[in-house]
Amino acid sequence: MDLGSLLNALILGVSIASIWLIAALGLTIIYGTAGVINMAHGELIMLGAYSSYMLQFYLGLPYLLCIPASFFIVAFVGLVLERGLIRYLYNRPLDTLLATYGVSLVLMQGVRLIFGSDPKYIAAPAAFSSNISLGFASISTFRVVILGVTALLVFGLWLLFYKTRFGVQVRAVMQNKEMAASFGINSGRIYMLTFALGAGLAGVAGSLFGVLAIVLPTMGASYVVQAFLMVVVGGGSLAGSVAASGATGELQSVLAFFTNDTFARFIIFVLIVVFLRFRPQGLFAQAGARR
Amino acid sequence: MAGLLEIHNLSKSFDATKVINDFSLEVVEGTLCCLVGPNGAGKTTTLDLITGRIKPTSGKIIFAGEDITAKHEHVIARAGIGRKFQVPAVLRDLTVRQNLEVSYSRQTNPFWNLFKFRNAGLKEKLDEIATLAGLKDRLGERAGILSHGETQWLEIGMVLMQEPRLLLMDEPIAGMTEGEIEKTARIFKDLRKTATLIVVEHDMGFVREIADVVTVMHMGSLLAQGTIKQVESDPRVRDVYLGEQEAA
Amino acid sequence: MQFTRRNLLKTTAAASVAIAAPHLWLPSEAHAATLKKGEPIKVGLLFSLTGALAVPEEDSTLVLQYAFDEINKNGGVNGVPVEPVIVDAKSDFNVYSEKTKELILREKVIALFGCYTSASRKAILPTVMQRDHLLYYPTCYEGAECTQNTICTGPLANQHSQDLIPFMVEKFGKKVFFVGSNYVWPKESNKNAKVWLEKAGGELLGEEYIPLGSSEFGPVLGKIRDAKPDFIFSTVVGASDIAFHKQFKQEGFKVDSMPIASLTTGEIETRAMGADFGAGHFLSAPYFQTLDNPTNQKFVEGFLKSKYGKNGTTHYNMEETYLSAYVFKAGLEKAAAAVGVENVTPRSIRDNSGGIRIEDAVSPEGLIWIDENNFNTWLKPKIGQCQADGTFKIVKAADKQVAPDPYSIYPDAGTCTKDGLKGPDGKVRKNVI
Amino acid sequence: MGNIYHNKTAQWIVYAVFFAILAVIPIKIDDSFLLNQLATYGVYGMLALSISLCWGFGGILNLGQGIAFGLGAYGMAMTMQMQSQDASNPIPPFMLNNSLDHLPLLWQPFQNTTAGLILSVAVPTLFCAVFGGIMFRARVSGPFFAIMTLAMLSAFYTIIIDRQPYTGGVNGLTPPSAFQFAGVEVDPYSPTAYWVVFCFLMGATVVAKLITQSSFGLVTQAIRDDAERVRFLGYSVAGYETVIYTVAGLIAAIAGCCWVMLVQYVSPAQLDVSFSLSMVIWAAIGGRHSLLGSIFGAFIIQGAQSYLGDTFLATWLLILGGFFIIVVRFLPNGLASLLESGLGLLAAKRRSSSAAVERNGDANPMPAE
Repeated sequence: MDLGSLLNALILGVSIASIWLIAALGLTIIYGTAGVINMAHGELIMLGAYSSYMLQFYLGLPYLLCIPASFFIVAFVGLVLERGLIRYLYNRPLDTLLATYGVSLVLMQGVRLIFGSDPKYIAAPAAFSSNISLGFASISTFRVVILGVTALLVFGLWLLFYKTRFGVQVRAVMQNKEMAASFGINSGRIYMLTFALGAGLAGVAGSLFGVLAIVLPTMGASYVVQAFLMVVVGGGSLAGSVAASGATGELQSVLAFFTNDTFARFIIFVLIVVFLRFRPQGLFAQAGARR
Repeated sequence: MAGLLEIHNLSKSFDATKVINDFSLEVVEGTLCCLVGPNGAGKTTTLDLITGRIKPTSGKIIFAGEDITAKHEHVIARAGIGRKFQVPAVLRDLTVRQNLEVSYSRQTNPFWNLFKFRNAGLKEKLDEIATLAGLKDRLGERAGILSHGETQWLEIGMVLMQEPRLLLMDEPIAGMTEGEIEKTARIFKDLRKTATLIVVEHDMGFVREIADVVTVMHMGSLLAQGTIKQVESDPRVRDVYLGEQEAA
Repeated sequence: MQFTRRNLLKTTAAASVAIAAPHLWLPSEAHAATLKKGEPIKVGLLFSLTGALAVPEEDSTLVLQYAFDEINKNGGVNGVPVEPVIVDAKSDFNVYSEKTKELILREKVIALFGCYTSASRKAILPTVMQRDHLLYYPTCYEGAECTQNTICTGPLANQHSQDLIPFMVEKFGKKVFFVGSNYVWPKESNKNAKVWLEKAGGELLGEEYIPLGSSEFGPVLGKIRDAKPDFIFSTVVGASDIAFHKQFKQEGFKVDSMPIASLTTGEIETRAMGADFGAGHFLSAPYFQTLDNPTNQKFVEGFLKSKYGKNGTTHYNMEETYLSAYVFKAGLEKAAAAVGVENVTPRSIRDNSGGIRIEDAVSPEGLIWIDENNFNTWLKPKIGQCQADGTFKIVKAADKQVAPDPYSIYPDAGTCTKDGLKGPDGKVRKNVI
Repeated sequence: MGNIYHNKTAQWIVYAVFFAILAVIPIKIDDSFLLNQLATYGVYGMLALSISLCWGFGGILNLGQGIAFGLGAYGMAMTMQMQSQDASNPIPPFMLNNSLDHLPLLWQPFQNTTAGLILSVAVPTLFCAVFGGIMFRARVSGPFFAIMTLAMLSAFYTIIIDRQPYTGGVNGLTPPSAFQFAGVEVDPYSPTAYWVVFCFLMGATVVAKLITQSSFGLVTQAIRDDAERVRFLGYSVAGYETVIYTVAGLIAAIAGCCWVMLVQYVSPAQLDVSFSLSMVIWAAIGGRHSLLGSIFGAFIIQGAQSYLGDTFLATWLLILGGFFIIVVRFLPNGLASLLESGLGLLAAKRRSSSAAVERNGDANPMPAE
């Protein structure tokens, strides 16, 4: 084992972290703000991939435009979902888990009915199919793109939540819904918008994963549990999810370097359980209203 | 006479803020001690510390000769301390009867309770307390639908079902009618024969009527202690209360 | 309360009386599916039409329906049409098990066609064996199994890499890296590959397994980059395989200097990953859509034009599945001739299937036959290289059929015979799975 | 007074009728497939029951019930696998393929059927007691505990796949012959197998019902309502939570053993997240506050899956998903709450029509049942 390889593993860890993070971002927003356990998050990611595919295949949109377009399409789906179902369940967090599991089945089968069960293909610019070599280390361009998009989104969310009026309102609703209402903040609207935003973020993740891996009706299922673990370990806050994904991504990469991928996962799951045992509120807990 | 409850030099800080500062108190068995003080004086925090809900930064709490500092809530409760919360906390999804039944916690071991279907002495006690709390006709109702006053009574009933040696009552008469307040005062006086009480209350009229000893807290420390007359004539107490009124 | 207890007691009493009744202790009747005059021959199609496994298995159902339509159009089996009973196993192994029972016990089918993964096969085999039924397993698998109730028309691990490894070593170099999905088939296939690698004088630089369904190949590709092999031998399956090929290119690996030799990356996969990710890599399979012979042309054209051909391609797994229908037809006809139509049972079909040949005129991949001992298939593995359009160019074909040997790497375990696994001590054990 | 739904005597009568019907089936019906299928549903019923006990009554949402079920199932499969090995052939075939030449220590106790059965039940139960004990003492609760069970489940799932030489990996274990007990082979299609499952289901249900009616059950329902408050009544919340979680685990472990007896097969799929989720869904659909309702939930969902799944092939998951959404949205307490409110309406009508015939009996209202 030489230092260069370990360094490579560390760099790769950052990339893996960004993948875990971008899958978890939308969920962080939704769970952090409204406490909704959205089991359909994976299917929203899947919808993002399919909308990119659709836009590219039927409208010939270039891939780079498909990414933001997927955001809006899936955000709209999220909006409909929130208005039609989720808003009736805000005071029953565990029930949101079950209802959204139902939603995930519907979305998965719906997409299968429309597009069939064979995998689809999203074409990315040829420039993305290469790697960047820095002499000692090497990383694929597309991973850098994902990293860049993730960083951009995190920064944007930070601006949105900490530097805008909307962000103040969101945090007010998170801390105390009744109090916020007395200041004229419409919590229903805030929830609706954050849910749509979270869904849109899943859409972005989907259009990226579609290129990195595969576009299938079932593709979402593999992301939802790990995204959830990130959110809970992080404590439902943006910073928490960043930190949790960072730590997990590095661990995954380094452990896989020393052992193998499967065992690395096992260790991560166990570490998550141990961690939550000592810090059930997560890394950076939201200062939400707790009894 | 030794104190049933002795608090020695209790302090509690949240981050940098000292909420309770070197607070000591002794409550004699069979007395009713009223804990008064302006908002934020640390009254409820003191109750939290006594009942183990939060752990003190330093200091000691002795109950019936036993050190209960930083013990778990249920251990302290089992030792004989019952508590009524400021915001009435009843089990809203259970019926009034079930609320009272579950409070009759003579047997707390989960394994024993697995094999326990009838509770000796429960029925008499339940009848007595339900009558006392005026909830005799409401036993079958879900506690969540009770009015605020009824909920207060239910929680008082729950504390009584526990048969504690020391009762901590956090603002027991909030939301009660004149008649009910009188009734409460009567009950508390009765209780003093068998138990010891600490009552946190703002209503000075009520305090005047029931208190054996009044303890005044300010900024997390003991400000004054004595009979109601002594306390009311204490200039420091007046300052604190007047100061608060001016600020408000 | 008292009343209730009495009720309970009564129920329990009823239960114990029922248990005590002697006839209930008998094992239920042995299964005896037979053919009835004037009724179509029922066969069960046990594949996943929904869920993660639907990608390959839906095609299997379609191609079998096509095959049976073709058989029925040409007079059926022994003059009787075949009626496929189609169920959906929902990619859920519990459902595989339940549906198997339903097909055998309720539908009383004469044979089952099903499964794509070893895990689902293992899930249903106890039931199939216990009912002494017959499963056509129409795809490649690892071997190391000797049951009296399966017929397999795909390549075994020993057939799969026999040509591929020496070919790659000769063409690209001695150093190889093994990558596989983390389950039994890749591990067993790699053991076989190691045998051929040793014979070819190659060198194994590393062996990595990634979780099934995972799409994160960063760490594995990092290790490959460090190891610098001449080629990669891949047994990654399903969605992971597509992610693997994509990330291989995205990470800057060049297909010319380090191609992937795969046992799984066929026409479906190359189309799903986009041909530019697949082009240049190699696949070992008994069948490719581009095979140039009249039977295959007829099969490809006929299938794609039929109502089952909506997916627009044929690939090795579909062809192996297609063949299983004809193996069944021949076996049933032979059994009927041997024991009489009325007495045909799943077991008698199986016992009469040894040595069945599917000739060039029927088999798109060319002549195959069923081994008389282990009931796997003699076939010619071929090596194809993926082209820019996603089809494969055959670069090498075995000159003669290769024998299937389920225990090739476990000679100590014994040899698989018609009646069971014959151990070194001469004892024959039935149903070794 | 009140709704007959909450009447304890009436509840026991319904339970008795339910099990009486189940008991009649094998006597009246001679269909080995149906018996086997119903027995499998019985296993699912036990799982739904365990979730109802743990979640509906204890307030502990457990998304990892597959751990207890799976460990029990693996134990049973190991026992059955070892039953089919003999002196000439001492180790399971899959181990040979994984280059093991002797029986691993982990497997050795399973050579003895009794020891194997005891371990199959004891190991998962012990796991629940230890895991639950540690977590509940740390006051992990609500969604956090749910997520941790999910993580733990994924950990088990992964390690079983990774340790292929000991576990058979993804392929799992497939004992080639039926379970033998005291010299009798339990044919999975026989009424015997049905009776075994029936007895365990009935036993588990009666025990669970008694638990919910005991003082213990009252305390757990209070904990579900407001754990914090219950502490101040002198109850060790962690103790109660651990016990009910462990009892639920025990039921699931027994279910796992029964399941392997019926299907002769176990694989990591039994520890898959989606399987554990479906257990929760059975209970949620049937009504998690009702033990019998949860069992019904399992029967209904699985029955529909078996009998309608192929009819509505392409749209089945749409229907199923839509059904979940509707039930959760409009019937948060499941189908059982339909019955509850229906009977409640009836009671109200009767009360208003025939004035007040006050009964003082032991009709004890139990909103939780």
